[in-house]
Amino acid sequence: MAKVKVYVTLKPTLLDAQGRVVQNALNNLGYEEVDGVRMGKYIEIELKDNGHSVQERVDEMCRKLLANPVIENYRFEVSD
Amino acid sequence: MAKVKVYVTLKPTLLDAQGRVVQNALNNLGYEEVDGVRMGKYIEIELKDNGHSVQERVDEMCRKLLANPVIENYRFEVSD
Amino acid sequence: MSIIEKTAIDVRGTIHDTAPIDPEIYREMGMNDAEYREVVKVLGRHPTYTEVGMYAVMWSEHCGYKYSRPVLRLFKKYREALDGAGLENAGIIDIGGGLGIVMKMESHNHPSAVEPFQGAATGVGGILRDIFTMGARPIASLNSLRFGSLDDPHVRYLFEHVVAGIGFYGNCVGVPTVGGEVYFEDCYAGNPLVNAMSVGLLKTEDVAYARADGVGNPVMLVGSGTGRDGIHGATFASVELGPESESRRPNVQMGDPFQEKLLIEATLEALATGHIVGIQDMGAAGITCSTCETAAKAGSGMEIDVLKVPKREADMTPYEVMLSESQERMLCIIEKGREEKVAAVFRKWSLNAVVIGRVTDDGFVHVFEGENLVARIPAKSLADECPTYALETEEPEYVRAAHSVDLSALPEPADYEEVLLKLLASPSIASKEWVYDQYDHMVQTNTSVLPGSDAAVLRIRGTKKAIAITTDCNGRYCYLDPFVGAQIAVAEAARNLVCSGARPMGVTDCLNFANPEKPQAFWQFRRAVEGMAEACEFFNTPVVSGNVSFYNETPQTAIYPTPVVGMLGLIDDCDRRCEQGFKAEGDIVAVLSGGPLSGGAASLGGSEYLRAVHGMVAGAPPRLDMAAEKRLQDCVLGAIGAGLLASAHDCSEGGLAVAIAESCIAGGTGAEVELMAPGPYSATLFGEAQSRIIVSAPVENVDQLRKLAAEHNITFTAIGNVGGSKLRIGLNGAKLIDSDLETIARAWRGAIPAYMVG
Amino acid sequence: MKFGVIQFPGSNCDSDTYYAVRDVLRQPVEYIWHQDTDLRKFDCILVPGGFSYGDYLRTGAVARFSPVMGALEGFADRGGLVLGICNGFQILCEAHLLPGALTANVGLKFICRHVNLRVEHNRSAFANECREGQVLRIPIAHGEGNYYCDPETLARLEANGQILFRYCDEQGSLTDEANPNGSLANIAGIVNERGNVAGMMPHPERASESVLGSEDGQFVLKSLVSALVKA
Ligand SMILES: Nc1ncnc2c1ncn2[C@@H]1O[C@H](COP(=O)(O)OP(=O)(O)O)[C@@H](O)[C@H]1O
Ligand SMILES: [Mg+2]
Repeated sequence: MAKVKVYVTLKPTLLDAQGRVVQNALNNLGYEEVDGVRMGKYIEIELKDNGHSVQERVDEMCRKLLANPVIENYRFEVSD
Repeated sequence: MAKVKVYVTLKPTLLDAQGRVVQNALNNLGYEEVDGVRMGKYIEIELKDNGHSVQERVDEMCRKLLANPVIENYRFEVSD
Repeated sequence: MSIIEKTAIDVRGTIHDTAPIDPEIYREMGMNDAEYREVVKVLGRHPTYTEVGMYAVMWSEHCGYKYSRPVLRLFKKYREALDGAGLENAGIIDIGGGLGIVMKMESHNHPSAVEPFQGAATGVGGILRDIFTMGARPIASLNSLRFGSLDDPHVRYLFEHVVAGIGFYGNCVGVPTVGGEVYFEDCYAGNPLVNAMSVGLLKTEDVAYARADGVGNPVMLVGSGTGRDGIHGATFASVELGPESESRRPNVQMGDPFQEKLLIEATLEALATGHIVGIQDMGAAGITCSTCETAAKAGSGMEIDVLKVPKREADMTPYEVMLSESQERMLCIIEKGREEKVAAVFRKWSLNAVVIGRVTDDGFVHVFEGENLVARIPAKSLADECPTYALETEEPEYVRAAHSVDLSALPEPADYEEVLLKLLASPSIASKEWVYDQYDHMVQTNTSVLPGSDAAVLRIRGTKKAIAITTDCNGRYCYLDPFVGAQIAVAEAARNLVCSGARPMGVTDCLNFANPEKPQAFWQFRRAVEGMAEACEFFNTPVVSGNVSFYNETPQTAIYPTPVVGMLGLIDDCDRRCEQGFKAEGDIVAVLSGGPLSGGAASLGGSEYLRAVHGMVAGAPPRLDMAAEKRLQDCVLGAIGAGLLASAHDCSEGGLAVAIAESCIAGGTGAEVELMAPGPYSATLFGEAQSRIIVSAPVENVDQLRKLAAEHNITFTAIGNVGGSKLRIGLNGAKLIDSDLETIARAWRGAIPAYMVG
Repeated sequence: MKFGVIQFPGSNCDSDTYYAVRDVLRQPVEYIWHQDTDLRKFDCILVPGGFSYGDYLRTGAVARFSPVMGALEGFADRGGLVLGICNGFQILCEAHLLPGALTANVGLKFICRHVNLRVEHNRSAFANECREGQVLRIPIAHGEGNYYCDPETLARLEANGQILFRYCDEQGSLTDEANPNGSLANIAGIVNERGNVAGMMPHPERASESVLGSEDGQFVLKSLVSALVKA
């Protein structure tokens, strides 16, 4: 059993419209110290052991499905 | 300057329709070891120093805006 | 809460040795002491924990209609159905050629108050299931919404997320959201109304029934897994919202429109195999409701095993399984031996399809957990024999006080143009583009009149016909006089359809009221139903389905009585549909009316003008003369049918001036009109007298129009011409309004977006 | 001449597209189930709009792995005509049959309304029935139609004439106000280098009959027929 946390974020070159809206909303609520917000996805995956290297398999899943390399970056952490 | 990472997840008892679709897709792609997927949000926030306690302020932001306490849990990490 | 059932069970037999249920527990579930005693009497013993839960939810107002049923008998079809074959999920309206329309409206008010996005989304999902469970393909959705003032940030949050939730669900399932209404009034601030309506099309010979016929037939559960969602949702809907709402709230139901889309396609395909004997969707009270109702309707019985139910969560008790309101599930009764064929269809669409039990003939619903019998209840007692109550009514004092206000003594405004702009920018009147642009209103490629006109029109593919649909209710009128207000809701809905060229055919309703246990609220309810029933009979638009939502109040305030009418109309020739926008330069503008052009000062009662300019909710609602209204509608239908009109628009909130402005904006053209009428100018321009329709027509049709009007004993008043880039309105020779089209369009279009930026 | 319309779980413009081909173009057309892999009998394949797999992860992300998509790649390699509409466009981008990606509308809201499109040129199989610079009134209905690609890709699209349609105002000017979703360079539709695979966010099938308020979509749909006739 492994638990993996995957973080998918928009590439910095892309306008993060949602992040901007959230930042505005926070500023308007009085949180003037908020200077930047980026929105991303957080995916928790549970994996059964099946002999494969978790690192390799998850990296593949990210490249193939979980992130779109044209617009997104990803990273992940594995714990047991 | 502080950097905060916020993780927002759906409460565990609630139906996570997105997670289910992603898990099915991964299983169908041959990643049979995938045993559970939960989708959440990942938010990066940059904060200017303004004397407030970062912990308290961010906790407030989460409760007020970033997470919907009716259906979501949140946690966050602060780094400099 | 996890309670171990302590019952002694004979494997196939009965339940005995049950201990009394702690009153705390059943009261918490919303059941009173007398009802508990009734349960004990019916069962001849104390109920198990699972059983008391099943009774509590089925005998709640939400499922059992224990307060409303006696009053709903005023609706003719309802009464006939109750005394006859029973109520089906949604009534069918025959549109000829072997085709029928089913439609229904339902509230999701309390869920939307606590979680607006999912509350509204699951409201849409629920009402769609009511439609396709009858074998009809959903072809349109509408929604009728009420919020507090947009000045309040929490109201903006609710509005934003309700609309987003409706769009999320409706857009994904691929059913166009073609119409609806939104009003903003302070009384809805803490208790918004979210009423979702769905319309389906079927071949009348293909209608499916919610009946568990045929002893031995397998009972199949299809669709999503069962979780702990919404346990006691029906109970939650049957109490007032209050400070404890947060903690009493059941687990929020999460909508999965993708699953629903698959369920629609799979269900319709499975029904087409001819092997489904009966089918019922699962809404409130989930498996409890669908098992006992299908068994009760067929006079059969049913046994099921909760262990066979596919679950999303571990360790669920029978109680939880029976009461779960997990979404996107259906119960099917299958011809014995054909279960594999039917299951294959659902599997093709990647859906669960599991046999969980079978039809029996003993009139009981037996619920097993493996070998253990955990509930044994006469199906009819659960489904049909909810105790009903005749509640007290008392006319509230505010009614008389409001009616006695002298509206002819009000000061006139200094600048009528300013008032017009103010009314156009009043959120209840302003353009709802901000809302319906977020809804896919074109998918299925049948929408022939898009949102923005009096009613949406959808062509019926493969025929020359089209249907028109609208929802209407002015809650303020109903507050001032629920009887007249409800009649106006029916009349206005019919008028909206007629303006589109459609003959009104039938009604579905959603009756939103406050706490019925308060005599004043129940008076409002009773009077509104009386008014609606009478009007529906008069206009020959029977109520074919509907829904009651009580307890719409907070400690601060009760909502206005809001009996929303959803109405269907039929257009024989889709090419003869009509819209509200002026069409051509030079066309004549006229008002067809059942009475005089202006209703005088009295027609300011309950008006938007009175609220927006004088800050008052007072007077009596405008008078409605149903006979005159009917003549007007017949006249306009005749005119549209004969191809005489270029446009037709119902005159409602904001009165003549607003209606003319809307026809200008929709047509992208100005107009110049000159009115002649006695009484205060404000009343002529902004009064909301009923039975008036603004039309435009080519000049050469005027004589014929006049003749037609005379034949119907209807007043025809030519008031001006279409053209130019300004709206000019004169009254008794005084030039009162002279605005650029652009200015009025900006006021009207920009109002809601201005609130919703950022 | 045979058209095919792919059905993914969650497609919801499949029948609209099917009817447009059958009733407006009056051409033979069949549905293609997402599990099918034999596309030999088709000349043109339409990837319709909707919400394949709910679009829950990213629009088009899951659908691109359906068995039919492998076959579609082969079909495109053999030179078959493919048009992706709305979700179909998103799927073709995810499958790398078209460059770039479609991200959330700048306003973050779903938008359903008629927009104006400028036909960039009429040399493609998807616009040969149009005039160059013609303005078409066709509806959009999407939450994620904001076209993005990197600067090199954009330069290549421009240089090769791969941009088919751009959002414009009624006069054909490419203004910001006329750009409903923030798309790069007002891009509403593109074609691959070879010229046989295209995608567009607006829905021509929703503007193919006067009863629906516009017939301009016919220019696009009829172009497919003309291209096949010529081929
Ligand atoms: N919640 C909504 N959803 C979809 N369409 C809506 C909604 N609210 C209003 N509309 C549309 O906006 C137009 C104007 O609504 P309304 O002012 O209530 O019209 P009317 O007074 O003619 O009944 C109608 O076409 C209506 O269907
Ligand atoms: Mg109205």
